[in-house]
Amino acid sequence: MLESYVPVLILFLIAVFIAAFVITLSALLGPRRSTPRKLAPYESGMDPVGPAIRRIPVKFYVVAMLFIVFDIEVVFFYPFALVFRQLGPAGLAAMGVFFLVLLVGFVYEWKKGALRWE
Amino acid sequence: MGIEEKAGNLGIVTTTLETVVNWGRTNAMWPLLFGLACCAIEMMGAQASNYDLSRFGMELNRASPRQADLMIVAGRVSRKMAPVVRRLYDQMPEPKWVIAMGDCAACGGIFNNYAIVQGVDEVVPVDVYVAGCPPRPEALIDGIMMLHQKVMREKISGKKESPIRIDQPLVQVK
Amino acid sequence: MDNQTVLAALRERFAAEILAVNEFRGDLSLTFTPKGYLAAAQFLRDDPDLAYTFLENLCGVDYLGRKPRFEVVAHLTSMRHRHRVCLKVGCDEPEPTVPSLTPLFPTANYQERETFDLLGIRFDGHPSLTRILLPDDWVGHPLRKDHPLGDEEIAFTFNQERIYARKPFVRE
Amino acid sequence: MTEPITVPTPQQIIEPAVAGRTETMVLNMGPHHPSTHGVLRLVLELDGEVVVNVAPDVGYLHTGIEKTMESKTYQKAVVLTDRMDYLAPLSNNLCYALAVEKLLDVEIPERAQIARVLLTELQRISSHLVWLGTHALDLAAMSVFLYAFREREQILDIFELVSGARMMTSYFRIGGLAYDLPSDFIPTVEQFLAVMPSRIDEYEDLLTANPLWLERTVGVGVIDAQSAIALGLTGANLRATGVAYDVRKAMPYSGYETYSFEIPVGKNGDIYDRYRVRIAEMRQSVKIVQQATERLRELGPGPVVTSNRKVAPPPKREITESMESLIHHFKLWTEGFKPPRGDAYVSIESPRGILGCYVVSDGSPKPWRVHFRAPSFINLQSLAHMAKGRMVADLVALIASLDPVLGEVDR
Repeated sequence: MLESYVPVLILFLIAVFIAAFVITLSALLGPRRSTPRKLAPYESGMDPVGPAIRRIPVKFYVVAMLFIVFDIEVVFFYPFALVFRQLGPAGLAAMGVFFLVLLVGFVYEWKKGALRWE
Repeated sequence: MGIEEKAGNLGIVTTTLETVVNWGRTNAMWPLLFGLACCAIEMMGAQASNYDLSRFGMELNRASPRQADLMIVAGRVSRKMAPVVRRLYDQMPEPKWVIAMGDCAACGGIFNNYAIVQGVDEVVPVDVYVAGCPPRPEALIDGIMMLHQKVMREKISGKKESPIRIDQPLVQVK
Repeated sequence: MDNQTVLAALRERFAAEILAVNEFRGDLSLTFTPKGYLAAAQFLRDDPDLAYTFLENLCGVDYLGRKPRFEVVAHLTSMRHRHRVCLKVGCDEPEPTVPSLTPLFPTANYQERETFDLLGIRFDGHPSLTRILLPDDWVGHPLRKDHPLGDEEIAFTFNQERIYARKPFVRE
Repeated sequence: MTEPITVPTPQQIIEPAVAGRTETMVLNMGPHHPSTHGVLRLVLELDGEVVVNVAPDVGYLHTGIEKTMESKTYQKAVVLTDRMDYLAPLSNNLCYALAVEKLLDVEIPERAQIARVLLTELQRISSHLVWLGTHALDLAAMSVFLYAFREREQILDIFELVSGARMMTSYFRIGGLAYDLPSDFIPTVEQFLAVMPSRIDEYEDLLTANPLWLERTVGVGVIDAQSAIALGLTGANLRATGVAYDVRKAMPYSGYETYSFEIPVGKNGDIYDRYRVRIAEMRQSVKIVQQATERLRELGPGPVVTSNRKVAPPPKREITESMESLIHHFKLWTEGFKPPRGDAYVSIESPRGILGCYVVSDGSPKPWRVHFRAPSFINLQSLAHMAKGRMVADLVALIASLDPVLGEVDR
């Protein structure tokens, strides 16, 4: 049963090999002339103002959380999409409940205004 | 270059590698998006549909110096802008070249006064000077092709060809 | 709305402050004392039927050799009457200061900062009078008549060795 | 004005940030930035994505043009005016030439007046095309940039036909034009006019009803008429707020009162209205150019330079014939003419706003003081007023809609 996965493995190995080869080649051959001025941070030609590490406003975290929630939901849809014909109406109902729960979450979040950015 | 410098001159091997490397560099030289004044409009004209710079592999105008190989100083450099030009030049990765586009970048042009750096070669080492105020897009393309010939002659040994100075006999481009 | 009506209105209120009136090529220009300059600008802007609400141009001029050496010129335009009047005010050498029009016309902000930057005329009442065009550590005011143009000698074949020896060509 | 209009300076933003007192992040949208239309540095005070305060820092292209002009004679200074607003060099020439001609009180022949109006309107179209191209490029519509420059090349060919140079033509001299119009000038312009209106329709189809474009421009960067006048905003930006003030109609110069054209006016002063006003201005300019070409055709050949030999050099062939014109020629080109003492201020409608030129003469052949009222320099003051509370992405669209040209800002 596993034989059918061998081509995928070979493809994966080739990809890893090519990536590694290119990176080591450029690491070996590339000239390294890093002067302090070259390593200075680039902020459109001027010196950066204020500390670099600072507190990120909370809006960014809210969006990150929402993304993770709905991304996982889509991940669950993929296997379902492959076999939803064999599952028949029972599978559809189960998936429907899963989708409805998340839909409630989405509507709540929309009305709460988490999507509005200002 | 890393390994070649250590390995030294292997005759036929390094020359072929040289041509390959130089060929690779000339045909995909990404300019830094660095327009200052009137020459920048002519440079935009050169990049747009009529005089298409994409034929020379300059499709992309990289905004950050980290990803650019060629700095086209298009326009007059004022005293307040000179340190910024120098900083951007330093922040570009190693195989880098500079084209001074226009009279103001080449020698201060018609503005011989307190505010303009008389020629950008006081700030960054320049490889090709393109004359004109502003130079026509064809003149800029001619400057770029001259730069390509110069890059094709570059040696692997890392000694960068010094910029052509007036008192040096002009190198005959074969 | 021509020069005579504006002149009459201004003479009526600021007779003491008007130092000189000049009509050159159809343009009316009045020279004021510093106090009258601010009051006249305020009056011209707020008067309902004059309505000079648009400050078009404000610049300084350096008349080296004349008694009040510097002069600030402001052009006020009335969009309704399509007429322009020019207010001038003189200020003298050691510390040229002129009342600032920025509280009346916010557009004068940059123009006064530029006049200060290039000519050294101070504007009291200006919210943030600092250099705008020149680098912050620049010494001197270039547009003054006694400031040299700062030009370099042009390199020809006969003097290029001397010039290029001094000129710092940047190496890698 | 609701809250007082303040124009912040970079120091006012940087000092508290360096002292570490503020929560907000200070960022340099600095001299080297892809979307600041030149070397404009904006010091941004950001709270996350929202712009709390923005202070333009100009001067990175300060060329000292006004100081250099004081050491040149009146004719030689025309070349310097070209390099100020390098998207509309002819408007600078026209403004300087009109100011000096007002000083000299000299009369310009009819043919030169019409040619000046025609070429300035062509220059307005080419400048608006560069604005449209870069504005669309800032909002990621790359194809509009390529189309806009295709049209611009046609206009530059006309300028090259007329004066030999594509951009820096220095074609308007004091007293008229530098050279006479070539014979095939009118057919070339008519060829361009036949094509241009359909091209403007193409741009309208591309952008006017484009939902992405509407999303990024409608209701963004709004300014009301009163604070626009207080901040000295001029040109298409002012007309977008509803104020119908155009110097070509208010104080007509070089024969504009005889042409029939309307002034496009917007309603609520946002970026979309500025876009509509500029596109409509391009159509009006095409109309003016059509009327001007018909007049040129009726007028036929004629003098393009004023007959007053004290001001304008006589034609070359006359020098060999009469001694007097040789003296004029020699006097003009060695020493230049001496205008009377006094000052003159003329303002014209350049593509960016009201461009004014204030010339002071002390009777010597060199101008005592020349000051240009640069519309972009003064329009930048209203950037902070419009950008407060918007997102950084809207700031990019806002800069593009103000259409600043940095050569003019930092003269």
